[in-house]
Amino acid sequence: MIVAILVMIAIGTVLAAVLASSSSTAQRQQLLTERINERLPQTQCGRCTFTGCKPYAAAVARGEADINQCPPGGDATAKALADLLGRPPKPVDPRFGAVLPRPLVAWIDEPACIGCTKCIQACPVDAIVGASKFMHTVITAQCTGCELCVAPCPVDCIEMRTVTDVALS
Amino acid sequence: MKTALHGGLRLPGNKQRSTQKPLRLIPAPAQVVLPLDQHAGAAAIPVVKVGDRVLRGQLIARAESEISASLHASVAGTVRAIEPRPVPYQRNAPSTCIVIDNDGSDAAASAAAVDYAALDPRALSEYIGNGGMVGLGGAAFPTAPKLRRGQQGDGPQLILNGAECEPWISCDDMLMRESAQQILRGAAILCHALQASRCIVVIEDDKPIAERAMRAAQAALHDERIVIQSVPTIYPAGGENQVITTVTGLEVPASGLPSDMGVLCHNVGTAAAIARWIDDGEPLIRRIVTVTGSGISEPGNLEAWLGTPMSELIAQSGGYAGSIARLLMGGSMMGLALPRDDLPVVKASNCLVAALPADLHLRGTEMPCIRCGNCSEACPVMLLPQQLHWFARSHDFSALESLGLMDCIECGCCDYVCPSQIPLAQQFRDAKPALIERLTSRQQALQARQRYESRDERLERIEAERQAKLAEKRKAMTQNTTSGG
Amino acid sequence: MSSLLIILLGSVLVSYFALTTPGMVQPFASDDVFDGAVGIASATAIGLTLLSPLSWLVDRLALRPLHMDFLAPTIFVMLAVLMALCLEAAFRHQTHWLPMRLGFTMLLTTQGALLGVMLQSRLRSDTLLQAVLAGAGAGIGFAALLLAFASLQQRQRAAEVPASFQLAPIALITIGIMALALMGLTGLVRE
Amino acid sequence: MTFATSPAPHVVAPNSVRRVMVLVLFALAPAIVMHVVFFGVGLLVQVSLGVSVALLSEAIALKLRDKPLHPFLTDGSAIITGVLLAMCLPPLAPWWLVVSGSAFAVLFAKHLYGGLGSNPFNPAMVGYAVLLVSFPAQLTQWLPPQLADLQLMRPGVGDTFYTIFMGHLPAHLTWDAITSPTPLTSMRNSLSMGMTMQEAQANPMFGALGGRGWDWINLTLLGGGVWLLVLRIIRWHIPAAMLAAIAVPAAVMNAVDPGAYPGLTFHLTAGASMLGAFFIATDPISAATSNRGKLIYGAGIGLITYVIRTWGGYPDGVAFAVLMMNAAVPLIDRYTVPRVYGHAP
Repeated sequence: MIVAILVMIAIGTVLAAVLASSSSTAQRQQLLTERINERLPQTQCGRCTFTGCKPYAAAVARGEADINQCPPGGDATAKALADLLGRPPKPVDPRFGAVLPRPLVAWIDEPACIGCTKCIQACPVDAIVGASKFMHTVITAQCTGCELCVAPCPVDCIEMRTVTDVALS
Repeated sequence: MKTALHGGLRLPGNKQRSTQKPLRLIPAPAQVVLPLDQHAGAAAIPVVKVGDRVLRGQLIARAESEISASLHASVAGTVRAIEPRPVPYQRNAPSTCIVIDNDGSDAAASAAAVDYAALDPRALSEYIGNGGMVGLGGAAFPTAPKLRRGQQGDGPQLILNGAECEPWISCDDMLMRESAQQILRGAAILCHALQASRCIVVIEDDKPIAERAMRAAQAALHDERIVIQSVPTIYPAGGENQVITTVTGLEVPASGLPSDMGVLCHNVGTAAAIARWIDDGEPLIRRIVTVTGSGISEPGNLEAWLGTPMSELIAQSGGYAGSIARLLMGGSMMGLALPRDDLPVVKASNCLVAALPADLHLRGTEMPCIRCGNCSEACPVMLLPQQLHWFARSHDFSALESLGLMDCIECGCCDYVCPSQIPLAQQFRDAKPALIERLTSRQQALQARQRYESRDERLERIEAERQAKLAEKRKAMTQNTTSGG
Repeated sequence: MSSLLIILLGSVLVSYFALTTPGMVQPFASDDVFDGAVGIASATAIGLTLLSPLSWLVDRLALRPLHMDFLAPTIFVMLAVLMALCLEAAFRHQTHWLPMRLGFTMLLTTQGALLGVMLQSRLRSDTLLQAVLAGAGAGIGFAALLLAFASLQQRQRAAEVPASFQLAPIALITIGIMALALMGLTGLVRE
Repeated sequence: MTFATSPAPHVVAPNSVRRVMVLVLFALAPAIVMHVVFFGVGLLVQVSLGVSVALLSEAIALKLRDKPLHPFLTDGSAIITGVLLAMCLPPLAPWWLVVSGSAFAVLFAKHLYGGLGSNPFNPAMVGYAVLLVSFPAQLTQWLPPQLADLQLMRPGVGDTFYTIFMGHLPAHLTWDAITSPTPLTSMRNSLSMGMTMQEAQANPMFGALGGRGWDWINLTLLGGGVWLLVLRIIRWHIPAAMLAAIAVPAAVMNAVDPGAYPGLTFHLTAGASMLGAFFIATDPISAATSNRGKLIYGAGIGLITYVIRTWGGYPDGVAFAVLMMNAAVPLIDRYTVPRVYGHAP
């Protein structure tokens, strides 16, 4: 009887030790963040209220953000996250922005540009080139359509257009 | 690794119908319609205005992009309009066309004959491009960019494709019978442009007359570089990659081009057109079109000026006979069913089939796939169409990607043998854009992520440097104060 | 034999439903589900191969000499927990295998415990080698069944299953037919 | 002029699902005749019952699923299910056996999965396995082959109908008097009673190849199968792999201990070897689809069949083996995708 109790206690102790050492939540969260980030559209628009896709992924991994805060990814992304995390799927919350059927890219009305570089600083993926006092332009292929460059422009010369419109102009 | 071509079909060719009568040049029509995007790649840019007078052979639109081809007037006359017109190669979207009214003068703006051997290969291929040359096998890929890519290696092997594997089409057959010398002349020009040491002319074994004519011409020419090779008649052995595999036993890598493995493939018709441009100064403004099908009274091969309405060709062939089930541009396997016959002949129009119901075996009721595997046996690129079909139905794009949907050449062999009469090729054509979009958006997301991360890193580094500098300054200041105080 | 089968198929079903969230159609998540199945299948196969001899050793070297046979099931469950935790730690870097679900470790634990206890009670292994073989056999059997089932389900997505039989009902019927097929093996193993 | 349009290709081979199914039925016909020659008209009754119920179930299922009767009822797939199931049953089996088996096969194994083309399991084998597991006793009541030197009481045509539809024998017959185990069962019983194989084969029901009567049926099926191979309705991979996977272990075990293990000729001509290899395992809907996959699939069926026959609890294992490998098909397909043109191996 006493031996039995001792054996149980011994096993219990070993288990507790293993449990304590294995449940390193930081590492777990880092991996989960990586897997969530893989499923995000990488627009880096910040509409989810975080500064980019990776910070949002980290917040979801920590349980601080919901899975339906990504309008560029649309319902497909929300669903992919739901599948990953084993939660019921839900549509994108319209508070974070409207889901667009077709991707848009930024377009600079080049004659109007004054070369202030504000948009260059705003672009999260370095897709705008130009130097101070010189005209800027958007590298369409690299533009994710995050719209972050539109607001900072002092002369309102940036607008969002469809890829085909940009190609034609 | 040596491989033979997988699968394929032995189809009834129906070619004798159109090879009974000699090749005939038909008169130019009163008006020609020349689409600016009748080749693969970017559309050509017009260099004439409405109202301009043009001569036959005059440049009317220039190739401005890397992959594009220039366009020449096929008749002398006045530019009537530059406007969207229906074209045969696009179903519902008209293309911008240059419309020229023929003044009947036949005034030609022929360039002078060129001594190609005096030109260096790069200049020669540019010059060939100026003639508006595109592949005349049906895909209409511009010749100049293809030559440019071929020049990158050291002296590739040239294959001249005379394997016309699709049913009904016989334009290359007739060309080889009647203009063998011109083809070999073109082969010599291409060999010079590519600095190729060897040129294999591939002819299918159902064209003995053409093969004899070519062998005779080759014997007369004494060009050691040129070899005539006969291959079995199997559809789709005439496809570019397929003909290369049949001849060399090598497979064109999925991620590459034939030129990556030192092989370049051109159509025999292209070679003849190049010879005509170099020797006679006539750019690509006419081509041979097979007009055939049981619904044509006098089938045959016609040489038609580009932009001629197809109805004109039909009329020249004695008109329709019987009630036409389909009018096809191309053969019965990959050809397009045209909704009307007033569309212009373009550089890619190799054949017109006015098919009576008896010529076609149109699909019956579609049944579910029973996975019999006939399709995967017939597939020349070794796909499993039965599995692709299944996963296309469930929109399982990752399965479609790993099964190789993007490698499908849409030859229709799987359709042909399917007991369930499933329109497989059409289904794959439909599924491809969605898969491409998925692949590109994934690629773009990956790039955006890398750019974002590198930017993040850079900003952090700058911030850290700034902080370090600030700290140093502060330190210096405190030191100054202490020492000063 | 049939009780072995029922337990094996039961665990397959539970694992599969744990992988797919019940009540949802998942046209785009096929690879996640299959990768998850590969993760659970391989973890369970490895786990059982190790767990079976381990529990045999504990049984022979500790429990029987000490006359504590009655503790065997409890101890095996604990060993299974231990094993699951170790495996989870070992698999952690195989991100494409391991579905990052909270329930993964728990599932692995239950799986290991259930199958481990079953092996102990059903197949009385006399030697250590037998215990290893029994564990590996059950593990590989489980893995093969789970993977076969997961890919059957993936293929089923394109089928026009009548609405009222979609998802869980057809999955249960499939498991039923698999059980029927495996009934053919009765008589091979004498319990 | 304007014309109708349709996507390419504009020409397809004159082939149809119905043609495939009808040719399979033709290939089965000689074996059915052979079966009737050796075992009486019972099979014809079973086949008619099986086919009618299969068609009826098919019609009901199509109606319930809002599908048109034409072309699905007339595609011949339900007929094949009915025929194959009936061929697996003893000729005098009571009517409700084939009726319930056939209905279960078509309704559960086929239509619940979405009908033609979607069933992962072979419907006939699902029906048969259900019957085998649920009514083992009725499925052992086989008749001896009708051979001159086998003097046994034999039911007439009237007796056959009476037995099948009433579910019991007419008064003048008893099961003990008219039934005889199949060669596989007989061999199994003899061996388990401690006889050597030579002693077991002294029984007049065994001939040079395997069980008499059965050997002829299997050879006829082989002939039908070869005909289908020539017509390219089926491919050689599955039958060859399956028969090899039965023959090789049989030959090896027989070489090791000729007294305890029957040789390959016995195994190949006994039970459902040929029916399984050419008509059941080759059902393309539930079989693996690439050539490599087909070889693995066929070999798996052969091996499992041999294992069940030799060491398992059932005399024949083809049905179970087919179902087990059916379950593995999507997995096999996943890992045997052939190399695509232009991709490195």
